[in-house]
Amino acid sequence: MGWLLEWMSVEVALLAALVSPLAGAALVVALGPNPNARDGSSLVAGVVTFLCVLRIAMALQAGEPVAMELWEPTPGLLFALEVEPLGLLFALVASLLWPITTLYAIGYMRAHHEEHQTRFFAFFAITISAVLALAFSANLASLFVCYEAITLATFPLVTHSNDRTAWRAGRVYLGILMGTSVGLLLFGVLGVHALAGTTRFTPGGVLAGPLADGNVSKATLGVLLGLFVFGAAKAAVMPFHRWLPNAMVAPTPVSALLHAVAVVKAGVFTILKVVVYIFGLDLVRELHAHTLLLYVAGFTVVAASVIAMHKDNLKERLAYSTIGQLSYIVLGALLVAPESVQGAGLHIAAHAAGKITLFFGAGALLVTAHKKYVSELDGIGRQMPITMACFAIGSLSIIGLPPTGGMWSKLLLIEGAYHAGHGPVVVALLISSLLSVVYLLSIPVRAFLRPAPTAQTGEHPHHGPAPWTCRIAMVLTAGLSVWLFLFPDFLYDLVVRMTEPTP
Amino acid sequence: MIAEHAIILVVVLPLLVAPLCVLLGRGTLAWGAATLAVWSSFGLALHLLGRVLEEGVLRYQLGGWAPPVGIEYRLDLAGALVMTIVTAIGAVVLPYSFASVRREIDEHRHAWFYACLLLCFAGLLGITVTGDAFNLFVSLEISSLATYVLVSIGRDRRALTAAFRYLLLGTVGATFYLIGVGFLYQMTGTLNMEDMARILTEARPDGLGPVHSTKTVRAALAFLTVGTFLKIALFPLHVWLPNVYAYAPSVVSAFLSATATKVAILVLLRVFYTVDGKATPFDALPIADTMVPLAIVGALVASFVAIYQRDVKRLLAYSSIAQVGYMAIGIGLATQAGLAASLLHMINHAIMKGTLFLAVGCIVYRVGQTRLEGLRGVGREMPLTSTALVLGGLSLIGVPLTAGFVSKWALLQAVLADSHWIVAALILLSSLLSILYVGQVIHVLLLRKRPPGAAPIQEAPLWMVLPTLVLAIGNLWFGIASDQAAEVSRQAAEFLIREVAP
Amino acid sequence: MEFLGYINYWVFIVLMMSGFYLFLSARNLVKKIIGLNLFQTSVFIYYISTGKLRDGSVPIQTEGIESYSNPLPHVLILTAIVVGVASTALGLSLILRIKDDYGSIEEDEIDAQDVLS
Amino acid sequence: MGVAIDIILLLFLLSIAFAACVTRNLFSAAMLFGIFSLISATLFVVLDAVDVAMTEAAVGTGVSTILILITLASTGYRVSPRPAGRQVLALAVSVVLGATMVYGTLDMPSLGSPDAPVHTHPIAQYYTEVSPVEMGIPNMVTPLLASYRGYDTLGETAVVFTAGIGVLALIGRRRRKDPLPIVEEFREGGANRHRVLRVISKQLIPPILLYACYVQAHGDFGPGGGFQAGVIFASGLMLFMLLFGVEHARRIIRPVVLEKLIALGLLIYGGVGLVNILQGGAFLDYRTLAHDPQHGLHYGILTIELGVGITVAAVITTIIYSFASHLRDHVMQRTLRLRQGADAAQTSPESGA
Repeated sequence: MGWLLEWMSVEVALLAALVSPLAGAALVVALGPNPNARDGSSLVAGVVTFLCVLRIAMALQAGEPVAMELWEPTPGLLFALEVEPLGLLFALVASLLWPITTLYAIGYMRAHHEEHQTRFFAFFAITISAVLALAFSANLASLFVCYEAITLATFPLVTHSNDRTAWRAGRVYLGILMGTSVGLLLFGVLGVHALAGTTRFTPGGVLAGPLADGNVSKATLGVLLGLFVFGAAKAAVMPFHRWLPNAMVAPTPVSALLHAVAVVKAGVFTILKVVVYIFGLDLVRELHAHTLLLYVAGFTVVAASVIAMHKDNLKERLAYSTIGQLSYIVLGALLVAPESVQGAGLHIAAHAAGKITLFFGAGALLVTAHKKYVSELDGIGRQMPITMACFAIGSLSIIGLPPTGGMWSKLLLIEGAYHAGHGPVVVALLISSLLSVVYLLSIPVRAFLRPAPTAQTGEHPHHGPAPWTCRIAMVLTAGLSVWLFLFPDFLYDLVVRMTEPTP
Repeated sequence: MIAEHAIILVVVLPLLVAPLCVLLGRGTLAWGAATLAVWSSFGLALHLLGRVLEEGVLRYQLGGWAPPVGIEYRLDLAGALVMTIVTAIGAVVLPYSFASVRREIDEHRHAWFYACLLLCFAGLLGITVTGDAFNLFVSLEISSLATYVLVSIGRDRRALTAAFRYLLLGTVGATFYLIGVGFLYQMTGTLNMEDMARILTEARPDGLGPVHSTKTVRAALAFLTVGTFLKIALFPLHVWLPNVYAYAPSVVSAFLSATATKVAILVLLRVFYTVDGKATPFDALPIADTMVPLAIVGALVASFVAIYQRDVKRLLAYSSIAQVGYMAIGIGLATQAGLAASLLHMINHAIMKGTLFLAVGCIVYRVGQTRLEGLRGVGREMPLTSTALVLGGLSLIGVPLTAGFVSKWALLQAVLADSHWIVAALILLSSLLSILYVGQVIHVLLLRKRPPGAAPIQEAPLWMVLPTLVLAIGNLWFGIASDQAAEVSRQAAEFLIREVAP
Repeated sequence: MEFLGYINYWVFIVLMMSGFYLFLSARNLVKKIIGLNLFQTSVFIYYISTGKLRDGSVPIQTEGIESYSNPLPHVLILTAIVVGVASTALGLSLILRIKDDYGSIEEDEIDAQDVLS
Repeated sequence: MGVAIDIILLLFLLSIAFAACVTRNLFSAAMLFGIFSLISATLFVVLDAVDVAMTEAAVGTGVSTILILITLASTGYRVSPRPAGRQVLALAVSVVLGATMVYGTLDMPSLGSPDAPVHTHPIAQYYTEVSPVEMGIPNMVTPLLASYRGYDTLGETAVVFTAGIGVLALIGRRRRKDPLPIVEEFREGGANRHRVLRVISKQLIPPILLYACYVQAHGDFGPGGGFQAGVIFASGLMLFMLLFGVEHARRIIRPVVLEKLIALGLLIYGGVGLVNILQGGAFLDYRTLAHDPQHGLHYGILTIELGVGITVAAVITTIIYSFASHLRDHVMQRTLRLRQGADAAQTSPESGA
C-alpha cells in the first residue's frame, strides 16, 4: 500500500491531514440539502485524512523529519507543526476512528431523527482538524491554540439537542474547560515561555537548563507542573472532571469519538507532551510536586470507578469510567518511569479502541431499543447479539484482560509504577481494574444471561438489531481492540521511541 | 498633489465637510457627505500608513512656516497606526449609522449629528498627526466638545447627566494638560514637541543639570499624565466613562469606545516618549510603580463590576475600563515588548469593542433597550447579530484564534519577560472574570427563552448587520493573520523607544 | 521683584485652587461650571504671565520701543478662552436640559432619580 | 506703580475667589465670576496682553456671565448645603493640586525675567522682530494668530462651530407646527415697561455694530480681530433682543440663517486653506494667494478673520437666542400653569356651590 501514498510529499500530507477535515466540513455545508452526498463526503474526508496520516507515519518510520512552520502572529506565538511519535500515535488513533465514527453516526443520526445534521457533521469535522493540529503541534503555544479551538468547536456538538439540559451542560462544559485553560493552562504556557524562552517541544525537555542556571526554583516548577495537570482539564483530573458527565447530553457519536477519544485524549496528550518534552522525565522525577499530583490522579482513578459503579445511566457510567481511565494516563505520565510513560502512550490507543466500542454499543441500545439505563438491559443480548458481543470485548479492553490491547498498556503502567516504587499506585490501579470488572462486565453478563423482561413490563418485545452501519462500526472497533492485542509492535515501537528519543 | 498633502487632507476633509453637512441641512445628504469624507480619510490614512512604513516619519509644515515658528504635522508609526484604527472604525460605523441614527435620534438633529461626528473624527485624527503640544490641545477639545454633543443628542435623559459629567471631567483633564504644556513651555520656550524634547536635554542656563531634571518639568509631567489619565479613563479616574458609553446613541458608543480611549493613550505616549522621551519620564517620576498597580487594580475592579451590570452597554463600558487597564499595563512596563503589546491590544480592542457595541446597536434597533432582562432569547431571532456578538465576546475573553488572544498573549509575555508573575496571574484572573460577564450576555441572549407573548423580532437591517459582521470577521482575521498588525505595532514601539535612547 | 515674581505665581495657584475647590465641592451643577470657569481663568492668568517681559511692552510695533512681551502665550490663551466659553455654553445648555428632564440641578437629587429609574 | 496695581488687582482677585467659594447664593456667585473675569482682564492689560484682555472682557464678563445668569433664571438660585465630608475631600484634592504646582514653580524663572526660555528661545525673537517686517503688520498677535499658528485658530473656530451646533442640538427650538400660545406680556419683550431705557438703548445698537466692523478690520494695527468683532457684533444683537424680545429678534435674523452662517464662516476659513493647496502651497500658506507674498498674507488674514468673525457672531447670537428662547418658554409655561391653577381655583368654589 505504501507505493500508493509515495507520490504525496510529506509536507503536503501534513497540511492535507489538517485541511481535508476542514474541506470535508465545507463540503458538508455545501451539500447539506442532500443527506446522502453530505454524509458520503464526510466519510471520504475521513478516509483521505487517515491516508494522509498514514503517509506521515511512513515518513516518520523512514526517519524523515516532518516539520513545518506556518506563521507567527506575534513574537513567541509561532504556529508550527512537527510530528513526533506520540503525536503520530494520537493522530493515527483519531483519524482512524473518525471515518468509523462517521459511518456509525450516519446510521445513528438517521435512526434517531436528529435535526441539524449538517451542522453536526460540519462541526465534527472541524473538531477533528483541530485535534490533528493539536497532535502535530510543534510547540506549546500552538498546542494551546488548538486546545481552545477544540473546546469551541465541540461546544455546538454538546448543545446539539438545543434544550434546557443541553444548554446547562454546555455552560458547565465551556465554563470549566475555558476557565481552566485560560486561568491555568495559558499561565503555564506563558510561564514556560518566560522561563525557557521557547515553548518548543524538545526531547529531554526545555526547563532543565533554567533550573540548572538557578533562574527558577523547584517549587516554582512544581507549581508550573500543577498548572498543566489541572489546566488541561480535558484530562478530567478531579476536581475539574464535572464537565465530562455533563457533556454526555450530546449525541452518542460525539460522546464516542470526542468524549472518549479525541477531546479527552487531547487533555492527557497535553500532559504527556508537557511531561516528556517540556519538563523532561528526569526533571519531573526531581520535583516533589509530582508525587502530590500522582496521588491526586490516583485518587481520581479510584473515585471515578466507585462513582461509575453507582451510575445507572449507561452513558454516565461510561463517562466516569473514562475519567478513571484518563487518570491512568496522567498517572503514567507522572510516574516518570519509562515503562509507565510508554504504557500511558499505549493506553491512549487501547482505551480509545475499547471505550469507543462501548459508546457505540450504548448508542445502538439507545436508538434501537430506546434504553438508557443499565437496569433495563436484561436479556437484550439475544436481540442484539453483535452489539453486546462487541460491548463485551470493549469491556475487556478497558479492564485490561486478554484478548484485547488494553492488557498491554495496563501491564506497562503497573510495571512502571512498581519500578518507580509507588506501591499505593499499584494498589490503586488494581482496585480500579477490579471495580471496572464489576461495573462494565456486569452489563454484557446481564444482557446475555439474564432473562428478558416479559410483556408485563410493557416493553414492546421485538426491535431487531442496530442499524447496519452502526454494527459495522462496532465490529471494526472491537476488531481493533483485538488487533492491538495481537500486533502491538507498531505502536509499541512508537512509544518506545518517545522515551528514547536519540536515534 | 494629494499624496503630498495627504497628511493634512486626512484631517481637514472631515473638518470641512462638517459645516457642509450643516449647510446641506437634510439628514440623508449629510450622511452621504459624511460617509464620503470618512471613507476618503480612511483611504488617505491607509496611504499614509504605507508611506510611514516605507519612508519613516512624515512631516508637513502648516501655513508653510517651518517649525518651531509654525505648527508642524508629524506622523510617526504609532500615530499612523492609531489614525488607521480611527478611520477604519469610522468607515465601518458610518454606513451603519444611517439606519441606527434614524431610529435613535430626532430627525431635525440628523445633520447636526453628522457634523459633530465628523468633528469628533477630525479632532481625533488631528491628535494623531500633530507634532505641536498646543495644537494637540486644540484637537483634543474639538473632539471632546463634539463628543459631549454626540453623547447627549439622543433621547435618553440619562445621557444628559452622563455628558455633563464627562464635560466637567474632560475639561478638567484638558486644563491639566494645558497646565502641563504651560510649564513645559515656560521651561523650553517652544511648543513643538521635538524642539521641546531637544531643549529638555540641554543644560539649564544656570548650569544646574539638564532642563528635564527641574522640578517644573516634573510637575508638568505629573499634570500631563493625570490629565491624560482622565481622558483614558484609567482607574480611578474612570467615573465618567460607564454612563457615557451606556446612554449615548449606539453609533456613538461604538465609535467612541473603539477610538477615543485609543487616541488618549496615544497622547500619553506622546507625553512619555515624544516630548519627554529623552528625559526618561519613567526615571523622573514613579510612573511605572503607580501605573501598573492602578491599571491592574482597575482591570480587576472593572471586570468585577461588569459582572453585576444589568445593562449590556454599561457592562461593555466597564469591560472597556478593564481593557484600557491592560493597555496601561503594557505602557507602564516601559519596555519595548510591553509597548508593542499595548499598541497591538489597542488595534484589537478597537475591533472587538466596535463589534460588540455595533451588535448591541443592532439589538437596540429592534428591541429598543439594553437591559439584560429585556433581551432574553433575542439573539436566537437575530442570528447574524448574535454571531457577531459571540465572536466579539470570545475576542474580549481572549480565546485563541481571535484578535483578543494575540494581544493578550503578547501582553502576558511582556509582563512575564520582566518577571511580574503576580501581574500576569492577575491579568488572567481578570480574563476569567471576563468569561463570566461575556458568558452572562451570551447566556441571556441565546440560551434563555423569549418571554411568552413577546412580539417576534426580525434581524436588523442589512446595512447595520453588514458593518457589524465586517468587524466581527476582523476579530477572526486579526486573530489568525495578525502578523502584520503585530509587526507594525512592534516597529511603532521600537520607534518610540528609540526616541528615548540617547 | 524676584520675590514678587514668585508671589505672583503663588497667588495664581491659590486662585486655581479656589476654583478647583469650588468645582469639586459644589453639588449644584451651575456652581460647578462657575468653579470650572474660575479655575480656567486662573490658568489663563498664569499663562499670560509667562509671556511678560520686564520692561517689555504690548506686542504692537511702535516707534521707539525695542522690547516687547512674547505674543505667543497671548495667542494660545485667546484660543483657550474661546474653547472655554464653548465648553461653558455647552455645559449650561446641558444644565437647562437636565433641569427640564429631571426638575433639578442638584447632583444628589439627579442621581437619586437615576437610581430609581 | 506697576507693582502697586499688580498687588491691588491680585488682592481683588483673591477676595473675589474666596467670596465665590463661600457664597450660598448662586446669583452672587455668577456675578462674582463676572467681576473676577473683568479684573483678570485688567490684569491682562498690565501683563501686556491687550488682545486677550479684550477677549476676556467680552467673553468672560459678557457672554459667559450672561449665559450663567440666563441659566439661573430658569433653574433657580437655590443651593442645598454641601456635606462636610465632601468639602474636606475637595479641599484635600485642591491642596494636592496646589502643592504640585508650587513644587513646579520652584524652578521657574521669575516673572518677567528676560533670561526665561520663553524669551531667549529664537521663536520669541522671530515673533517680535522678524514677523512685523515679514508681515508688515504692527500687531504681532494678529499674524501669529492668523498665520503662524493659523491652524490652531482654525481648530478654535471649529470648536466654536461645535458649540453652536451643540447648543442648537440640545436646546435649539424646533420649528413647531403648534407654537405655544403667546402670553401677551411677553410679546414685546421685557423692556416694554421701560420706555426711556428702550429709546436710549436703541441708539446704541448702530454704533456697537459699527464698532464691531471696526474691530474686525483694525486687527492688524491694534487689538482686535475676527473673534472680538464677532462677540461685539453679537452683543449688539443681544441688546436688540433685550429691548424688543427674542421673538422679534428672531424675526430680524432668522435662526436658520444663523445656522447657515455658522457653517459658512468655518467653510470660508477652511476654504482659504484648500485654495492655498490648489495654488501649490501648503495648507493655510497665504503667500500663494497673490504675487507678492506679503499681499497674499494680508488677503489671507483678512479673509480668515472674516470667517472667524462670521462664525463667532453667528454662534454667540445663536447661543443667546437659544438660551433666551428656552427661558422664555420656561417662564411662559410657568405663567400658563399658574393661570390655569388660578382659573381652577376660581371655578371650583362655584361648582362646589
